[in-house]
Amino acid sequence: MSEKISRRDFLKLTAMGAATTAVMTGCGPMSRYVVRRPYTQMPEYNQTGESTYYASTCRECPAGCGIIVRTREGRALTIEGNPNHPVNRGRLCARGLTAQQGLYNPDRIRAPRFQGRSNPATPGRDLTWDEAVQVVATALQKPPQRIAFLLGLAPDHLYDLVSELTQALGAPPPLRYNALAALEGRTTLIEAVRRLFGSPALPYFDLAQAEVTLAFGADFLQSWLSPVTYTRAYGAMRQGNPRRRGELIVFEPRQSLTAGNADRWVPIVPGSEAHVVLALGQRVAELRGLPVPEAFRAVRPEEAAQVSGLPLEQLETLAQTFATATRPLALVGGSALTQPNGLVTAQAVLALNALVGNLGQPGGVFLSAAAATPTPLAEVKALVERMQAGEVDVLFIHGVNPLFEVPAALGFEAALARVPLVINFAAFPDETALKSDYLFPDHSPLESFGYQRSLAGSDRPAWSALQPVVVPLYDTRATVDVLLAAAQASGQALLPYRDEVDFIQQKILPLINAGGFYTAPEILTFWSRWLQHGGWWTPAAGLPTPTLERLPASFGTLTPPTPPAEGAFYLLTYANHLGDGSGANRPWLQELPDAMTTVTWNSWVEIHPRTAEELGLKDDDVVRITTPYGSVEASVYRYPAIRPDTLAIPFGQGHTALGRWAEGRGCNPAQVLPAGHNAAGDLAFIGTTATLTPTGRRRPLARVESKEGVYGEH
Amino acid sequence: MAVEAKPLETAVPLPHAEEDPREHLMFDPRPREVMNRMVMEAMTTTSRRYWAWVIGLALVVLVCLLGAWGNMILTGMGLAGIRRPVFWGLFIVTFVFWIGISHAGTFVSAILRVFKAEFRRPFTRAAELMTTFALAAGALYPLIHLGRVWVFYWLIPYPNARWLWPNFRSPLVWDFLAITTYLLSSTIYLYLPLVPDLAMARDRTTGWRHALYRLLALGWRGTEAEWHRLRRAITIFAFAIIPVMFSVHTIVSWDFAVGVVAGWHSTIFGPYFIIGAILSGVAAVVSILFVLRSTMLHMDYFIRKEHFDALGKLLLVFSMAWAYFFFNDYLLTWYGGEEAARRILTLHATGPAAWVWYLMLICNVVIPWLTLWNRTIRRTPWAMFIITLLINVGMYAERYTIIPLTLGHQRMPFDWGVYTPRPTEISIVIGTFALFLLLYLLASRLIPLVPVWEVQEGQMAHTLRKVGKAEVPSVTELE
Amino acid sequence: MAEERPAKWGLVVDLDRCTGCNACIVACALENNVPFVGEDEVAYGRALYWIRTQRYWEGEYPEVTPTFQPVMCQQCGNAPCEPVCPVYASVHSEEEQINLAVYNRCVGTRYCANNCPYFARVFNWFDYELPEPMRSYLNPDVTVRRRGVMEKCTFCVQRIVRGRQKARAEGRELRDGEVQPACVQACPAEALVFGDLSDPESRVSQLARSQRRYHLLEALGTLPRVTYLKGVGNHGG
Amino acid sequence: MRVKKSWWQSGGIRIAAAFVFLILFGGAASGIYLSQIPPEQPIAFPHKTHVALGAQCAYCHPAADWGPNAGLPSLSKCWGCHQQVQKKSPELEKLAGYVQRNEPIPWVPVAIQPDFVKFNHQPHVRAGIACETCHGPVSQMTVALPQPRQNMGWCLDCHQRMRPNDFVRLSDCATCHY
Repeated sequence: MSEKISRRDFLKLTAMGAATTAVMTGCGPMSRYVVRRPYTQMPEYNQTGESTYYASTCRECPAGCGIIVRTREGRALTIEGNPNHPVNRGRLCARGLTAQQGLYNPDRIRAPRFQGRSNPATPGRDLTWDEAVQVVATALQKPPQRIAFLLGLAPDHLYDLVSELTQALGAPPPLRYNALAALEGRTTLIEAVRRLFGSPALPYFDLAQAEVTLAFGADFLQSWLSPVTYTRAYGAMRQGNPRRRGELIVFEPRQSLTAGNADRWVPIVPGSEAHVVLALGQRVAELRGLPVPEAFRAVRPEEAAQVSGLPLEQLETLAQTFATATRPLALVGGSALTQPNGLVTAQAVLALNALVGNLGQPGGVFLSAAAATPTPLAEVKALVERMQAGEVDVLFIHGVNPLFEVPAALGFEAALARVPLVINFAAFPDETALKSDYLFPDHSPLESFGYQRSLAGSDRPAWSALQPVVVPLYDTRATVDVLLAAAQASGQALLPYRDEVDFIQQKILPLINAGGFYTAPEILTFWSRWLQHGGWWTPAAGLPTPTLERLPASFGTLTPPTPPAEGAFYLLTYANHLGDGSGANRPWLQELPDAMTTVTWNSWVEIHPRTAEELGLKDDDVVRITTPYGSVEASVYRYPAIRPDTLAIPFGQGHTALGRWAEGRGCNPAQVLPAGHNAAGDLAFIGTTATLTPTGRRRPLARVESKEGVYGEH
Repeated sequence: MAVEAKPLETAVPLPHAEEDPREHLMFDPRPREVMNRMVMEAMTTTSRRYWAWVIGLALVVLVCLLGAWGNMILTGMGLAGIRRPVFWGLFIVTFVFWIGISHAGTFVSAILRVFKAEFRRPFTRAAELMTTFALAAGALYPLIHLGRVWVFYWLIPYPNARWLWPNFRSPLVWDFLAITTYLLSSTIYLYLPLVPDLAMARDRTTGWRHALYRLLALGWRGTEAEWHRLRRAITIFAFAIIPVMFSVHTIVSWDFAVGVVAGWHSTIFGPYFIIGAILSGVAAVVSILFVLRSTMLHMDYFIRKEHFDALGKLLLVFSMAWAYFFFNDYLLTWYGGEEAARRILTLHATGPAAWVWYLMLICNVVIPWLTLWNRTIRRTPWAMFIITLLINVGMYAERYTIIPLTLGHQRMPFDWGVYTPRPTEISIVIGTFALFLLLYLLASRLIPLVPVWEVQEGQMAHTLRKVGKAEVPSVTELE
Repeated sequence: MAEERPAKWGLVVDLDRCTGCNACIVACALENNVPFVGEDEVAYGRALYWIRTQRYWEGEYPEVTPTFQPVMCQQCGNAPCEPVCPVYASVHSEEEQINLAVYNRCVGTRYCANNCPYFARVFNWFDYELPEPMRSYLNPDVTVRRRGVMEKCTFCVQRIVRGRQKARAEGRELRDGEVQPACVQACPAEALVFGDLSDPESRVSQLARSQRRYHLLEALGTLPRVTYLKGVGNHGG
Repeated sequence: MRVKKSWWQSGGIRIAAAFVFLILFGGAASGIYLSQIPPEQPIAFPHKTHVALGAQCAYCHPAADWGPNAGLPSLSKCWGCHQQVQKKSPELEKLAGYVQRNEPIPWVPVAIQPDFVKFNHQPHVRAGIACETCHGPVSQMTVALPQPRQNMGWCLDCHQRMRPNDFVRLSDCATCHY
């Protein structure tokens, strides 16, 4: 914790004996009385028996929803949405609601630690933070080109600091990787926006006011960009529009939660999205009486119909629906982007929006206020190659678990072993942490300061603030503080910040006069309001309007998907409520039934019932899924809403570390994903084919639904 | 003793035309003292095998019942296989089963007494003992199945510091009251006819037995006035206990029938349960009589083929009555056409656990109907033993069908669930069977199992009279 | 102090908005100290969800679509669970017009659960211990139930009571929307709306008069306080 | 003739029975007694003295005015007065010790309700109920003493007597249990 804070005696509290001590009816003297330890000094904001609420930002996924944490006597109780926050307006998803199970997780790393990684015989030992800072300081003195930082998508303030640090050192800029972003093809989308509209920002789609929406692969109700924002918008689209109930049509090989809620689900061949969009674009332009842009002519409608398996008549109906709609909108993400044609699809969908003229219109497309900075897989691949080649002396890891999230085919594990010094700031003993030399645990998000400024779901310029809601439980320290202390200890005047809070205050200083819904004469007052409101944003909605100067003549080369060989299937993976898998150690997320299958606590492989019947597979039969890159085992779930030539495995399970609730459950599809990438450098796994072998074993899935009641089977 | 001669009525079991009337107990009198000694011998003789059984059963009770139950209290009801939505399982099934069995004593003893069925005489006590012990075993279940048995006393209406009373709208409270009433009255009803026999035993024993019987015999001397009062008391109780008996199983059936559960919500459940209870009770009496006859001294004198024969006929009648009510219940539910209820009927007959349903029908209807019409089978004790055991298996299956198999498939198919009994509850069920047998075994050596005075009274009333050359059985009605 | 009007709390579930994302389940569980039970117990139907989303399928591939319906205690006006409880642990609150689950009175006959046509009730099969320091997040406003006790959705009665006490302390009536159960508060699609049905102007009353309204198992005459609004068209229901 | 005594009339048996009875009875009695004695407190806080000096209850337990728990005073509140009023006493030295170590005082509240009773001070204080009504004559106590028989009937009795017209609400289970 930063010095400034301890001086102010911030949140100096001792928990009053667990309020939930069971005092039983008519029990003897032993259980009758409990010891209570009152505060030594009552904080002025605290009222005994009343909850204290802190505004902060959710870090369970990169969306950056505003939260309000209810605390009582120094304990974080429940997480509620921040009703004023522009991203989520008081609403939250299942992941954000379980944040306190991360804070109070019994498996957290409780102190800085050295692990004998290279030699298993060397016992690990706990360190003091002084030693830890010294280790980091020494590491920072390595040749700058041989230092590498690998960060997650949250928090942004750490990324900003590390960017400044690497710049000051002359080291390569930090990489940011997150499986969620990789699975939804976020860099592809950003790259498409850059190519068409000139700035590398994430688009913001005004779904709430759209009247006919085509979604290509974007599972915006569960994982895409900012699920709470878009779920809220979905509700408004359905019932909040006084003119009509919005219509949603989803193109996906496997029915996601979004497609499940759509009016129409179009199960097209994986990899054929670009063909469909281009063909649709041609017809839409024709129907709207516009000249068909050159780029849309790359494919003939018949060809698109043939490649995608979507009959021409249907294509025509869809084009008519879209072209005649008052407020049409097209979204793209996920399986439509993470494929060789991904960049074409992304550009074509954005251009389709431009075609119907919804750029900057209500129910149309906008650009996010802040630049988004995820790193494409290609750069991670480059890092792996450098590591493999012994060009990296020290690797800093924060907020990402590459051994779990990065496709195993990339060879991260082998490369990691070749890095002499790996320093991991993980809060949990995840797979990567166990293979690191040093663990310098960061605070849990609910104990941290920080900010998120890349808010894909915000309809206005906004920064979202993080603040500690409880005193850190363990001997952990903010990574920013560790880096700043190390930078000072290394003797070079690298960064002009005293500590984390000072750094954040300096970063938000420009916001004082940026037209937010509050302002202040000086930074301390501004700071207190920043913490009070959980961030800063403008009073009125408003985002940059993308401008399309000129469409390129071509969106890129188009490769039609190759049908799987006899006995092979397309393989998909997707993020459900477990997201990138870092939530797998929250027991309530594990206990939460998957929205589509109602399975809990495990992985499954979705197979169309017809296919399963042909293969003689029953529910709960364990099958082995093999791709050229590896194989995994999972129980069969006969899923009625998937293409018969496709298999799907949810992402997020299959941990070999990460504590008692995550370990040894299910399988990790990253083990079977290819390391290939598309033109934007993003992971391209759609089109991967896999074979399926029954193992002869059965492992019943813990499903909440009654198989008999829902599917009529005994 | 006032005796009035009356011609024989057809209601009295007539000796079969071809057989010697002396095969009948009532026409095969022995001197009073001989008979007393026979009963005393039966009661006081214990073999090594007897003690092995007692010790074995006691161990089973200790481990399977008390051990498993204690463990379940400390750990939680989850040790039983019950789950959402099947919140009641084997415990309630066995509860209903025992309460059903407990109808035997009252039926055999009170109803047959009221209707003056003479064949009842030698085994009324055996049946009454069954009633009491089955109730004792059954009454454990409402406790066993409580999630928090340590606060069971909240079910008892008594003024308390919480200002709270039980909810008299709840059938469980009716249950509680009905079962306690029945337990109390059936115990008294067991005890009253026992008094003269206890006095008989008192006069023929020494030591602790003497002390015990002296205490229990309440100073019975056998004066005319005492007999008079005893007879009146027994008659009053015999009449009074019949409605109690009917009420008990009706109320047990209301536990189910008043609910909204599809398949339970049936107005015919009251009589349906009563008939089922009597069927299983009478069947259990036959089973027990067979065991008594083949293990206890002199019992083959008291319990004869004629008794199996008579009870067999009763069983056939009740099996038919049960089938009638079953059909009634089934038809009305099916005809009512409520989707959920119909689905349950289909499921019972075709679901994965349909074998339980067929087992019920085979044991309760097919087997009795195919066998019990036959006199030879009725008069073969071991055959009757097997048939009656099967009838009780069938009745157990009936309760299993009604409870877990119905609960698992209610109105929301998403939440259906299949119940599988788990070791703990099976062990507890076995434990209560052992408890019942243990109590019975102990009681068989503690109290005269045959109501000697009733048999003697009957034998006095039955005589063979010579009419011309033929000997004609006749009976005098005792006042 | 103004004389208080007893409320008639009601919930509206707009199935056209509901996406089936299940955020309500987690919000509810963590507000109400609902324990998690682990894989084997969930598989055996012993999860303690107070609210769960019933997902059925409609149609055949490729026109197949799931239907989502969150089901929680319907807080029946004429509740089948109430008369059968022998100890008044399942009892109607005259004040709030909801069905209470009085944990400390429950003896665990589970009769109420059998008799609930909505399967809204769950049972504590065991004591579900939380490892340290996880107990720290337990909500002190809600009793932690021990083994052998039934529990169910209470419309977050602790929030209702606290809201009322707060309003009373300030000498005013409760405002519409001031009290929200955890599920309503979290619902990202704003499919859940909670409020006082006895106030014809409240948002929940207005929605409950919608033409799309229906009640679950209406024919049983349980008078649920939860109103569902049908999904529109063939889909999204 | 000498009448043979039964086994249950023998002296040994009777004495043994008496012992069993005594042990059970004694156990029950001492259990009841033990559950009624006040627990040991870290500091023998003299409520008597403080009340006599004119301290109001709400000075140290102010939360009763606004919330469910009356609360225990923080160490700084105790020390706020006692660093001025330095009377030598062994109990005050204990307090000074806690202050020096900056360690919370492990008080053992005696007026507690079980976990499933959600008592709220605020409405009671607002209704003008004096603290002594429930907490007993604190002005005559050193450490606070548990008040016996504060059970549900006691709550209901008071609710019925004080607010007969509002008894439906005040006897609603959800008033105290959720």
